[in-house]
Amino acid sequence: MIDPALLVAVPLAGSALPAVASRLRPRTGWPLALGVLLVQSVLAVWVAAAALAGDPVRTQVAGIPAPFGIGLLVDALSAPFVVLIALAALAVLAYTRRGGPRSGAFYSLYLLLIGGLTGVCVTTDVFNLYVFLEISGLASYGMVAQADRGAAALAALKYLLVGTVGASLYLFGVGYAYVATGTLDMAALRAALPAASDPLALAALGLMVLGLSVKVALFPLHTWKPDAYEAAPPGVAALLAALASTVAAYALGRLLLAVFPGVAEAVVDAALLGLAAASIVAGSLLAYRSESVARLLAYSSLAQFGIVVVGFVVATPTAIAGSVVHLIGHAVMKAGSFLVVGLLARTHDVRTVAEYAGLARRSPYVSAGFAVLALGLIGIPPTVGFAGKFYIALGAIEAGSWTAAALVLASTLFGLVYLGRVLERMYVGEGDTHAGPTGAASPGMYAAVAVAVLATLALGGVGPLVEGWLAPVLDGLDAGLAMGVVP
Amino acid sequence: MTPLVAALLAFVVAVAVVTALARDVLVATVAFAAYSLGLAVLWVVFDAPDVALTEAAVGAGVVTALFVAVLSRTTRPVGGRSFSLSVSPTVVIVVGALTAALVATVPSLPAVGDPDAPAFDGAAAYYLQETGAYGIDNAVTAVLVVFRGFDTFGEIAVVFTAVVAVLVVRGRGDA
Amino acid sequence: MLERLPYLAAIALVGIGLAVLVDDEHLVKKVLGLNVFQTGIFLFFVTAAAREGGSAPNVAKAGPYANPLPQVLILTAIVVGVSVTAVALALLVRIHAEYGTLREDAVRAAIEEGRE
Amino acid sequence: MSLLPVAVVVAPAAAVLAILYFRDRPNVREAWTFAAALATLGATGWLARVVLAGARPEAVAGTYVADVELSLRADPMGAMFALLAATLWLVTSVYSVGYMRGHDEVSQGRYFAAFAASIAATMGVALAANLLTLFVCYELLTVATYPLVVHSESDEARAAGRTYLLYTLGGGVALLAGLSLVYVAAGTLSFVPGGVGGLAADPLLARAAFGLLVAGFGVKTALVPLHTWLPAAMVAPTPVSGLLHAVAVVKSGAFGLGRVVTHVYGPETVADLGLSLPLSTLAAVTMLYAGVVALRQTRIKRALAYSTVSQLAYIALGFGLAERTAVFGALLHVPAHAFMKISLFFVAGLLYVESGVTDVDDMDGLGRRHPVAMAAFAVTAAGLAGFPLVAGFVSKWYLLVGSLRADAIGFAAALLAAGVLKLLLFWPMIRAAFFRGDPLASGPARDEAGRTAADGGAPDGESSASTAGSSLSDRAGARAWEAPSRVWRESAPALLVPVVAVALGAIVLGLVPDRLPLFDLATEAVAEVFG
Repeated sequence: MIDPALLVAVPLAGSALPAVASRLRPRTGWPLALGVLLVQSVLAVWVAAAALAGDPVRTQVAGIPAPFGIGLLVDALSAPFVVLIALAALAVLAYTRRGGPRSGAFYSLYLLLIGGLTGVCVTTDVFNLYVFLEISGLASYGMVAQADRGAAALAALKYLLVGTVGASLYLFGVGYAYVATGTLDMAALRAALPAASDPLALAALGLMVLGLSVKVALFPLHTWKPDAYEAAPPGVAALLAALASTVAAYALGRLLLAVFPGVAEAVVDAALLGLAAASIVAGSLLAYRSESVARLLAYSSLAQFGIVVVGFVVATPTAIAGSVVHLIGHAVMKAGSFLVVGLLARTHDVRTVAEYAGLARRSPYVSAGFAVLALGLIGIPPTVGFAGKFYIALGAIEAGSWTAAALVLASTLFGLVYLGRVLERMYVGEGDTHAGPTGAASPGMYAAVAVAVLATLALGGVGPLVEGWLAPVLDGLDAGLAMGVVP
Repeated sequence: MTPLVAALLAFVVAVAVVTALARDVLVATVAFAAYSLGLAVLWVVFDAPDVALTEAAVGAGVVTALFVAVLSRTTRPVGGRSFSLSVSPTVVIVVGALTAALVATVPSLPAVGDPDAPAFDGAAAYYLQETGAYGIDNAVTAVLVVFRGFDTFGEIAVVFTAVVAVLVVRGRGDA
Repeated sequence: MLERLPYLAAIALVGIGLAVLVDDEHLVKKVLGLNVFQTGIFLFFVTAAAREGGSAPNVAKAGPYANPLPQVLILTAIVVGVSVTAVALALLVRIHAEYGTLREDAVRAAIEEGRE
Repeated sequence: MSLLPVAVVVAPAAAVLAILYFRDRPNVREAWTFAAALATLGATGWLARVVLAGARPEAVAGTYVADVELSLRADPMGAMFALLAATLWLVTSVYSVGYMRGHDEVSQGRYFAAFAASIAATMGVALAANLLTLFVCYELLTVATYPLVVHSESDEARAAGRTYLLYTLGGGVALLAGLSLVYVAAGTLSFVPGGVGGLAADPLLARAAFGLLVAGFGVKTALVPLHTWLPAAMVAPTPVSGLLHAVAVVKSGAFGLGRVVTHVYGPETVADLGLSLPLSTLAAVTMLYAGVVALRQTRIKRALAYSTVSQLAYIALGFGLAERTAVFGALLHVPAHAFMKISLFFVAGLLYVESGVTDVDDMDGLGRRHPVAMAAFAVTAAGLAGFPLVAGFVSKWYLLVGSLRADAIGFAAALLAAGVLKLLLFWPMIRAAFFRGDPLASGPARDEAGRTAADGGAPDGESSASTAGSSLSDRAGARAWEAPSRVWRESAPALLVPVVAVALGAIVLGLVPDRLPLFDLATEAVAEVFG
């Protein structure tokens, strides 16, 4: 069996290649990154398949026994994300070959981001998670700044300041958890925390959740997001939209489920539900008021991650499966949408909702793809966007959380209001319907969009599969064990 | 709680306040350097010589040098009062709320230096006990390279990421 | 409360740093604030590592020792913090080169102007 | 596993792609529409035969969400609805070609593609084997019909489209909430004749779920106060109003309501939980309210729209009474109202295309200009009012008997009163058409082909720009298929033939209802549900 450490080591070590090689020979960055990512994808699929088919794949780095050493784990909860990271990276890479940026250093950052995000997904050590959070954070700050526009540097700096505050708050929470228990291992924390004096556990939970909420960009901790996504090169925006907040939300979910269940449940649930509700409502409102399509999509993420958080708060097996499905689905749909935005900016020089008017006639296929992605984001069946929401709503009803269920269901209408605006403009808006294209796009760019559109449709029925995978892991959870970790 | 610690803490907080209020960023940077040195001394007092060394070299040294280098390439505000005392009420409320919540947890924290604190059990005890087996005397080094070597691998990656990111930001990544 | 003074100081530093980071219009000051904020958290960790009558965790000497684990974590965190600061400062240099100012309001105004 | 139900859904769905691909070649494009319509009708007819023979063909696409499968299953009730939709699609396709070309509409490729997609979704609604599959198709129906509503791309159409989406997707949300509650309460979403059972265990939850489901389906059924989208949506081209807003969309809502009563809760549970009275009352109120409001409309299409709201309430009332005869009447009223209302809409569209008439006030003397069409109008209007020998009489008779059998005298009185309101609505139109005015002196000015000059008399936002924009010489030169309208003074055959066909259908339904498969399927359906 493959050591999950390879999943982290391959992209991190491989990241040296593009930066170094492109100094020796120009334009070697992309193929080298492709090679590393192909290896990574094979490893990811292999490990994930093994983890989903049988027992979770785990390892203790350097053979130091748990809970003293750092453990890595690929189980049913992390496996989908490991695969998502690898495959999304490949798809967006296809896009960036022409869509740019193309410097060797950029591809080094690209691989570092992938390595960092994978690390966040597989580690079972809360401090180790911080380190990977910072690797992926630094890489994304650099990638946002890669755009030529001056606004990109300011957006990147804002992203850096807010992102670092988030990561540091998380670190502060780790400090509290450690002081309260003397351990950093998730399973050991789970075992020790109920015994810990309450305010410390609550502070640890509160700070870690707050920190990760900044990374997820829940309202009102979202301010970095629209600027960063709007200023970043389209490929970067797509990659970050697919992965950055998704992985942070995964980490949030893992902590809530595997480390902190039982810690001041009522207060925490109410607070998180409030945060989620604020995100859903405010995100939708901000999206509705955005003129730039990229910003609109960035704000829409607030609402979508609010829904995911609802699933983790409800925390029935159905709701958790829903959150996982919605995270994966949202990653695919949002990344695809950003790729379309980049594509259209390139081929038709359009960026705002007003400029999108009449695009369906000028660019019918890309518009149709965008329509599918948008309908998915709204939550129309049979797309994956519907499946995730439905599972979360169903879980909320099972658990009797009527507010949560109403929120998730109502979010469909919010989505309709802000995304319907764009679709209406594209399809029946009065616009310049005859202007020709202003630039060309590569087959790779179209292919990446097509992959996202097809995945949006194909993943619609993935729910039962995810539910089945998660069942054994969640059974352990009910039995009071830390997720996937043998006591 | 020795008077030395109390004095150091008072110094550190005071310098941090100066850093916060100074309108001239060069003054703020110098105050920050003093702040880092104060922390380094504090680390020594808290029996963390390795952290102290790093803080002195990296925190007070490298970071201050970086700030000065940046300031020398950019402008800094001149004129007006030396200290700015106006803070927006929102900031006061938000930061105040966070601080108050954190202060509320302080009584629950184990007393400083309490040998019965949970932190001294578990992993720490294991590390101290096993360090000898690896032929390393300094437990900090042992944890760094052996027990939590994966963190250190990540740390190297962080530094590399920062180097590449700086290259990209400075526009020198295009090769 | 008094025997927990270092914790209070750590929280004070976190608060001061965060306030500067959020409130100050000067971007350099924001980065300084970020550093103060982070070091406040470091102080929390190192305080937690201290032990009454302890010494530095060198097993060649007699115990009891300070807790080595938080110290290691902070060693890592300091390096991370410096890395972040370096990237932030590089961004500052680029922003200054582009807009000739490091005041956030002025930069925003310049960006708005460029858009119109 | 049978491919037959799949074929019924896939045939129109496949046409969507072909139509889009050939969007710029009208004849090839329309050939695909007709081929698909014929194929769908053939498959549906076969399916109806198979179902009448006692089989229940089933197709499962796999588990979709939770433990619910995405599956199709043809039972009598579904087959009846599918057969109705398939029949009327074929007729409407002929009419659409005449209307869209005659009116020189824009984006015809999109129009026909969306039309086919709507039919595919409707077939899915009809043949869905469980509430979730029905929901999926119901939502897709909303998406597919949106382009038809906003077809003219005018501001008014866009506003109507927004209203339409908000109402119908809002209804979808209620529906989803309701079906989630049902799933949690009953552990299944499958349709079982006579109800799934076990729902009465938690009466409060069951009532809440029923309320949500009624609200969800009630939007498309246009139950007051969820009806306002329907008159607004009359901005769509007339064939759309005809097929979709008198048949596919609104009937999907009514059909869903029927499914909930007969196949999810079951008539007994509905009665036990005390849900019958509120639903029936809501239906009766809708029936009378819309009947009154219809009288005050000046536009023909809007009057017809309110009449639709009222007529749909008949169906809702029948299901709401949850009594054997009433449910049978409601089922029969689905095709009856469909045939009658679609012919009325077709005539309205014909009057607009041929004579530029959109307002009730302009109908004077039209009976002389369009004798055949107006005769069809008069006959089917009479049917809607409940006159014997036309489709509406039979279904209303059963509804009346059913409400009496359910000891609901009040609802029986409401049914009769609603019939009187219909009479008040249509009689002035018929009188104006046949007994008043001079066709050449009244109404908007016409060119020699009987078309309006640009006069701003466009019906509910239907773009008059296309009429006004193209000059006469353009038309004469480029549109050879317009010629027949001069040879045959009445109207273009592509418009008139469908009118006559559906009107005859309405009459056949009224004369010999029991000779038609629709009747047998309804009988079977009731037998299945009530045992």
